[in-house]
Amino acid sequence: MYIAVTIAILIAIALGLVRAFRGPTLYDRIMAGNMIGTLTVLMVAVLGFMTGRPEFLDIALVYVLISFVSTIAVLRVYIIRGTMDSSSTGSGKE
Amino acid sequence: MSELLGHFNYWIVIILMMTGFYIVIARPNLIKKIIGLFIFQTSVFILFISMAKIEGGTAPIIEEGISVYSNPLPHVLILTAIVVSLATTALGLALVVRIREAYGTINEDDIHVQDEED
Amino acid sequence: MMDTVLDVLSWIFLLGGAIFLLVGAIGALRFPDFYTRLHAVSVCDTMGAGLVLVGLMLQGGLSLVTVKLLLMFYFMMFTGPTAVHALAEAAMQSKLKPVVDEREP
Amino acid sequence: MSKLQHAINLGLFLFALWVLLSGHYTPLMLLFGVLSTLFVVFLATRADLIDRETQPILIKLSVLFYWVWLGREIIKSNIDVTRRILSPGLPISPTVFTVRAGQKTELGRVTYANSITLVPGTVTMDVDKDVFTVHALTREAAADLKRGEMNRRVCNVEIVF
Amino acid sequence: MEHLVDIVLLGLLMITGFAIVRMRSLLAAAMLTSIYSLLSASLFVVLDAVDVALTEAAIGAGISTILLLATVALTTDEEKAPRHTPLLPLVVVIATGAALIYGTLDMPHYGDPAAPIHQYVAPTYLHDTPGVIGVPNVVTSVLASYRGYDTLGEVTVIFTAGVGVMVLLGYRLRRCNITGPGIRNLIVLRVIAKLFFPLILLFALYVLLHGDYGPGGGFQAGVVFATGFILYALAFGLGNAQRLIPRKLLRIMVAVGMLIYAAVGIESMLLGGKFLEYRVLADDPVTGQRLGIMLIELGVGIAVASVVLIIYYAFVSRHCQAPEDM
Repeated sequence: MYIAVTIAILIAIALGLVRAFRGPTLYDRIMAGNMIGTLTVLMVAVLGFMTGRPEFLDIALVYVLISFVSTIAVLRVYIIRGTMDSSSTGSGKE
Repeated sequence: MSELLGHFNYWIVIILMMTGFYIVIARPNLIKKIIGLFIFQTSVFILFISMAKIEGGTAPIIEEGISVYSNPLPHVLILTAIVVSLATTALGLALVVRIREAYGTINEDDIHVQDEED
Repeated sequence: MMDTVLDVLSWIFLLGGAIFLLVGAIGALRFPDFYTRLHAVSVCDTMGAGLVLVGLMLQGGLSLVTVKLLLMFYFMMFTGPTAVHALAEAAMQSKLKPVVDEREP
Repeated sequence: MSKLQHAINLGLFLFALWVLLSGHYTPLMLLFGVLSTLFVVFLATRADLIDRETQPILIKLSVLFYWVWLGREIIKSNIDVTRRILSPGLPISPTVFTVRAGQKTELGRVTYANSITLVPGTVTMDVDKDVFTVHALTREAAADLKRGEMNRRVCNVEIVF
Repeated sequence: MEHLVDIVLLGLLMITGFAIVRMRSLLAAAMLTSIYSLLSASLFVVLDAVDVALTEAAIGAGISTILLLATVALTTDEEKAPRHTPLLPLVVVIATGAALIYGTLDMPHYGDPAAPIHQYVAPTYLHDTPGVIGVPNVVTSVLASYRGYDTLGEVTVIFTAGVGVMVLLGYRLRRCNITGPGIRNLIVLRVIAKLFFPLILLFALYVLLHGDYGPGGGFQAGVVFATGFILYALAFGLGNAQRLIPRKLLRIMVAVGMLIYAAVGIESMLLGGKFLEYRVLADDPVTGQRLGIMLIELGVGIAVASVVLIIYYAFVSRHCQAPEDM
């Protein structure tokens, strides 16, 4: 049963990857990265239960904190200069 | 079939490694080269960790009632290697920043042209 | 008896969570522009993650494992919206125009 | 409450967290817990972070009621958004509008802004003092938010902070 | 069933790798690199390397991406097309790949317990660790005790790289007003950062001190600790962060971390053992081992946290310094 959830998460990650490839704006890619981060956290938690050693939840906890900080950092550190690539200043519509 | 699955991990690792290698040798952009190196490094990490895995084993943290553990030695090597990779990547990127300031470009082809002019 | 009930309940939660995660990912693909896609990500972050974590908590029972899952849940409910808000704000500041429905209601 | 009181509260909270995370209750580990807590509280004091907002004790009863209400809203709008994602015609009508937040404190406003974002179907795009710019997936979600029930409820719990 | 997850994750990694090759925008490539790193971190969990997964997630998906983006922001985003045809590189890559794949055919199968790698030192480590070292996490015992020399070397490399970045990029922050798009209004971030800053630091200390029992240790804790400060710097500005932890202090702390490590080694020599032979540190050899491991993990944690922060400061303060070159 855990495997069903894991497969669902893997499919969701694959869909997120498609979004990250297609963009079209930088923000879409950051958003996809953030979503894949959440999915990874859940997958690690489920995998811990699947292998029968759920005490490894520490890893998932670290992922939650790191993926949050890195999303914020990506937005702040890069966009500080205001140098957006031309594709991201468009309407964002495909 | 088991022959195929038995080496599947290693083959994918080699494909990843070659992807990184290709970026390093074919792309003139220095940041792209560093990304290529990053991919290469990560594939080496995966190679080592794949070798450490034992069928039916679990993480090498001793616990009552578990007898098969994966090999801890590659884990140790790779754990430190990851932190070292961060440090070296940072150094490489710092060099890229300085090259950009000195040459005004981070394209290797352009840098060669400028060097020849001097 | 009690165990079976809890087990079944936790499977329902886990599968429900998995479905919502998938729906969120599909939404992130189908929606027409960046801002609408954020709503799909919200589905993943709230319902998907929440249900999966509750399902795992039921499996964990009364133990430190459940406490850690609860902590993860708590963290996610704070970090998720903050990250989404930051994304929306940064996109808006860089003049990324949202697609707005112009039809009269 | 004085600053000292806040620091003590933060310390107690952090130590409780340590105990819950740790799972090893030897005297040595508990001693490490105390030392770590003291170190973190020291750093937080140095960072000038000790005030009411650092207090993670939002466990007062009325706040709990708010969370239950918010949870119900989240579930309702999740089901709504899910239906829209899965229906072939993609029946959405994105709108951007502003709402006024009635909260007095920063913490209250942030709670309101994050609650809006947490409910799928509405995302806070900008917080400018007490005017929030909100992006809604549908007109219905926008109308729902404009009715102001969430605003009122956050105002009510704000007094307890 | 773990095989299935393993295969799917590897497949996703491969697709991401190819996508990175094709991406012309460096920003997009950097974001994909972060996703690539997250995927490989979850692969490490599947392959039972929990300590490695913790490190990879903290470093690959976090700090590395931030640094890459900071560099892109300092240089340029668009990648020019290569001047040469990629034919020769392609031939070289395919030939190398084919040779390597031919080489794998002689390798033992994936997961084979009879593989030579599992026959020599690893069983000894696994068997002896509980009795001789007294910690359940074998990775920690090998890292800090059996292979203490190696780790000292690694810490030296990190130290050197930190010094190198400092020398290359300088370390003086020039104040400047940040303009342009971005998250301008920081209230939401500030309130959340106030709540999370102490939590992340406490969590880092927890990871440091529980490295004996579960995944964790000095390297991971150092990175998580630095992440806490990075969050602070993001929410309250680099200037405030540098008032909280000044550069001068960081420079001293890197050295202190290294010195703690080396001093433990020398102390054990003074007490009649060999370099880094912890069992002489206390009356009881097992207590000595645990004491030694704890101390060097502390040293590693301090050194890594300071180096990561130095690198972050160096890259981000460079941002403010040169507004005219864009």
